[in-house]
Amino acid sequence: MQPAVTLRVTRYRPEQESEPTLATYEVPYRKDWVVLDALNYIKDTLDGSLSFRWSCRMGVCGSCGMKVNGSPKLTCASFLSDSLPGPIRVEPLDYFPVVRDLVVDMSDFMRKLKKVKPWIIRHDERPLAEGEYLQTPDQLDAYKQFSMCINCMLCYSACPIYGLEPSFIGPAAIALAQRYNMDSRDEGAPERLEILSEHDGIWQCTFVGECTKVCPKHVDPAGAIQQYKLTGAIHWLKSLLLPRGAR
Amino acid sequence: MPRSITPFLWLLFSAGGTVAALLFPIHILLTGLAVPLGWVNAPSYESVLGLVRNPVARLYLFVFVSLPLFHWAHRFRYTLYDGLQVKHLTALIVVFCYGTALAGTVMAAYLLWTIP
Amino acid sequence: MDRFACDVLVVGGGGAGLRAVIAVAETHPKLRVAVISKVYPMRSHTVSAEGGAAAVIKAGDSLDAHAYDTISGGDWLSDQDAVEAFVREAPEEMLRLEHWGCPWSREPDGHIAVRPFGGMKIERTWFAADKTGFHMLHTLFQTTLKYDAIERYDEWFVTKLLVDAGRCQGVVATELATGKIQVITAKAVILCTGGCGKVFPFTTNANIKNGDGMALAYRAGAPLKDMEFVQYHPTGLPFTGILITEAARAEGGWLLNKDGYRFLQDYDLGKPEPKPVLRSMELGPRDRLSQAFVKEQEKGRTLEGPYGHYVHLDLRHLGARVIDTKLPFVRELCLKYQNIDPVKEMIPVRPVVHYMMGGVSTDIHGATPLPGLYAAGEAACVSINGANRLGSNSLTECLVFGARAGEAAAAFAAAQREPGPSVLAQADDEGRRLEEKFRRKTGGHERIATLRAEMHETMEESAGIYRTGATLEKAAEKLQSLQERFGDLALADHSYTFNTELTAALELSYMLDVAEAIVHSALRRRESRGSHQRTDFPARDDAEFLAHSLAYRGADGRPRVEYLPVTITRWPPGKRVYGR
Amino acid sequence: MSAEAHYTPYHPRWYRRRVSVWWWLQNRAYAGFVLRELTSVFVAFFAGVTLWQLRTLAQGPDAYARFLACLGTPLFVALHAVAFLFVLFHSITWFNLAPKAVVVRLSGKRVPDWVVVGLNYAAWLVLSGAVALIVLRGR
Ligand SMILES: Cc1cc2nc3c(=O)[nH]c(=O)nc-3n(C[C@H](O)[C@H](O)[C@H](O)COP(=O)(O)OP(=O)(O)OC[C@H]3O[C@@H](n4cnc5c(N)ncnc54)[C@H](O)[C@@H]3O)c2cc1C
Ligand code: SF4
Ligand code: F3S
Ligand code: FES
Repeated sequence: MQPAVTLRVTRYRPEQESEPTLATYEVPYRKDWVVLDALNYIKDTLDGSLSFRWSCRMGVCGSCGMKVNGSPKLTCASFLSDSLPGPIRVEPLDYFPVVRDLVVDMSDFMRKLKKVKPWIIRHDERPLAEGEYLQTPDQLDAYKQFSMCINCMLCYSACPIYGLEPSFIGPAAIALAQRYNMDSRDEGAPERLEILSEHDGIWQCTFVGECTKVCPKHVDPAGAIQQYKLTGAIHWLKSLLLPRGAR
Repeated sequence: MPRSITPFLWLLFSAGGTVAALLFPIHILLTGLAVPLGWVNAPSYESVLGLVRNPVARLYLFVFVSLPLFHWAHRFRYTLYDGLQVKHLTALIVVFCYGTALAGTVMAAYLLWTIP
Repeated sequence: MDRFACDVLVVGGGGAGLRAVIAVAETHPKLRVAVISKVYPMRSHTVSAEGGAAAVIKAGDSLDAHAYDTISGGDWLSDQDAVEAFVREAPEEMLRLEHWGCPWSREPDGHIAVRPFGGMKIERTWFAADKTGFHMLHTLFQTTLKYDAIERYDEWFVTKLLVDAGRCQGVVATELATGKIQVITAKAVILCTGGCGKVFPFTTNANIKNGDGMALAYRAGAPLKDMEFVQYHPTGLPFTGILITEAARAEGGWLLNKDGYRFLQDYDLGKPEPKPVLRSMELGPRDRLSQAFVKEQEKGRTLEGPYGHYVHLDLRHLGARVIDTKLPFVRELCLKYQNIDPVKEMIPVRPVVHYMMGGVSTDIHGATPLPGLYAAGEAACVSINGANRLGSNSLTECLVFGARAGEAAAAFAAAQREPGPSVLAQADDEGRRLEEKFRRKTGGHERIATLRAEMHETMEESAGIYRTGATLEKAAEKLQSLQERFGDLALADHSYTFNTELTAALELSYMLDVAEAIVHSALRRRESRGSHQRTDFPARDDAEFLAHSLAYRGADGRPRVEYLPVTITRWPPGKRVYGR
Repeated sequence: MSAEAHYTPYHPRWYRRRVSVWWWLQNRAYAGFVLRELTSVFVAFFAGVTLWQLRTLAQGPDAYARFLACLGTPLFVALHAVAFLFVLFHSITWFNLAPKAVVVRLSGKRVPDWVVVGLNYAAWLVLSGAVALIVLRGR
């Protein structure tokens, strides 16, 4: 077993430098360690000034997304043992502005998420006293996959279209819109379609498909977007062929 | 691009993509390779003409040419935008791509109409 | 320093905080309401909760049954008025979440499905596969986006509560992205900052669970209640401490010692049956199961691995179908982090620090003794959990008491005037403290990691599953010396932008305060009850200790422990019986 | 501190990297994507060839013979060989991605992706066979 592994980590300290630089650290190799453990080792013992986000260390909070050896990954779910013998390159996620070291700014996504209205929209609310909305396991299954998104931003940093066109609403936000559209309790699909057929919405996506490949939670945003396009197109056809009232 | 027409163009793109995926390989194989290389004997002029006279075949050929052209127009347009990052030429690219597809479609209709 | 103002400020964007902020927005739409959180709300630790959330909904269940399970589970230390309010409001809160879109697992006919859970006599735990907390948190967060009135301060780290004229009037925080020190004044503040599992070395808790809110309240003069009660969950993965949810046992999983023997039958927890039996064996309460593990270890009947002793959790007999539909996350986590497939192999597990029963002392409206300061969720102690929380009660608690605290704080805020100028002077002082003691601090000899490791070791040795007076005494001294050494910290990062060394240092100082409260409260409680087991006082002592401990920060900075009687309504203290 | 660093306390100075014009060479996946998109050029090419064929067909047997002769030149054979590979690539990617866009549900249950993909391939084979039969029968 190899005793140590080298990490090449992007540093960016806006107070000292105007461009990112590369730092090299040597950390002990442990079979059970993920890249995040190695980063924590660096922070605890080698360099306290290295900044990165993390929290759950179990792949569910979505904080620790970074580029590991060139592809977007959750660092708490990427084992050192998968990248031997090293050196392992750790960089901030692509296409987001870098705030510091491995921390990127994701406020853009937060604005977009709100824009797609990710909440249940109904014409009239059912009073709580009447109990739950019924929803069969099959109906649940229709949107379940899209509800698994942990907002980790890996898909954005894999999507070249987002890189080229930062106004693109992007994979996760569209998948979440679709999550509500497909929910049998929701009646907001027309409103969301209105928003997502705008210039920055679904039609920007050229089905690169990388978003789905890097998604750690198998959300399949690429699928969500294509299905959404089909819905949008069918809706368009209907509005063309049917009289107003029948839509 | 007016927003209302995008879904329509996408439908054409998808339909064209499906037509191309299902039918183009065999046609290219036959017309472009098997016949020229003599793997099979070329169908005679008359038999081809006879085939094309059939109204179903005419419709088939119309779809066969026009939809895939729109498929190309759509894809190529985005490839130009993204691959070369020439967003500023949007209008030009749009006119070129969809214009070509439209021209091809008109030509196909004309030819199929005029073939005796 | 900029100044922001609002009427109600919620600190923390987890389950409790988001429920509270919605409660304010819905019941008092005119108030300015904001939520401040050191991580984006959907990163909060509620996201990790797996198993489910309890509320009576099925025919055949009753509020009294839920109350009794909770109270006996808590070894009669729960306040029974609080428990009654809790079980009464739980179903409505859970339904509300259903209406907001939470993807609860369903029966074939479309009704909510429930599963059994540890210490519960009847199945009443709602679940969304085994990602319940994840779905609840994201549903809540996405629902808050609907309210334009809700202001958010994402990635702002609270360093101090502003207290003036005897009431809490806001907070000082540092905005992580810029490093700027900011003041938010408020007429009422609700602490929903979660637990403090990171005080211990081996925990299911996320990196952000450092007892911030508890320490903030404690420093502001509010007491911490029942801090000696720390829950060990019996089934964590060795090394990572990743939780294997209780739902794994609820669906029928077995705990086996090294001889493949279901050892719980030796600890008065019932007889082994092939199918799960409620309130019995593997479905006993967590404190008893974790204690049984220690006894097994003493008898030499556990297995030993590179990360200490462990036993096996066996799910193999459940089959791939049940595991994939009811416990997919368990399988995912085992495959990913342990490299084993629970369909074919047994899962190594050991007890792991999981939950804090104690917290900022509140009444049943979430109000702390400090006017204007409210608390809810794991940061608070109402108390419904008593000496041991039942699994799946805490997510529900976040909803019920989050909503209650939100409403109460809003009502309080509506009747207050704007905070005066003297709070701003305090804020300046705090800004100066952060600059001088941390950001511009040079010299110093201690590393954050070293102090943290020593604290961990101390806590594990003294405040673990079994405790004794002598080690607790020693721990108290050790923690005091760590507090002193904290003043000699060496810091490498002097920058403003996203300075995570600064936050790590502040978190360490919070944890040291909380650790002291835990150790001192444990030292004073000379009895064994629920999760607090004293080998030198092995019996429960209702005559002396049917009371909540309250740890106040004394003038010398050390905790001063007082007691408050438990509220008993209808369930006089009895014997905890499981498996019979 | 470097000369061009203009950091002012409290004002974030984010680093934004421009996407390179060569982004699609950055990794295999992107290159594959661009290759996939470029299949459309060959699709258009063959649509053009078909138009040409129709024109010569309309012009009479001589023109048609010249057309066939042209197709026999090495240039066209090579072009068609490349076009064939590209179009094959198009077909495969198209069919494999089809289930992403079109979700088929039968009595509430989602039809598994491999079934949808399989049906696509089956249709492909059947249609190709039919086309070959019709075209070659005319000999
Ligand atoms: C692995 C795991 C599984 C669990 N499973 C279950 C289960 O199945 N059922 C159940 O009922 N319970 C379960 N629990 C317990 C339950 O999840 C927690 O008790 C509950 O989620 C706590 O929610 P909260 O809102 O109080 O705090 P959290 O969700 O922890 O949120 C705390 C918030 O406070 C903010 N914050 C903290 N400090 C500061 C600061 N200084 N400045 C600004 N903001 C701050 C954080 O950013 C965060 O937003 C589980 C716990 C764990 C660890
Ligand atoms: S869709 Fe997947 S990759 Fe994208 S944010 Fe959600 S979980 Fe992450
Ligand atoms: S990678 Fe981007 S282009 Fe579409 S399919 Fe995914 S969003
Ligand atoms: S730390 Fe939470 S996803 Fe990695």
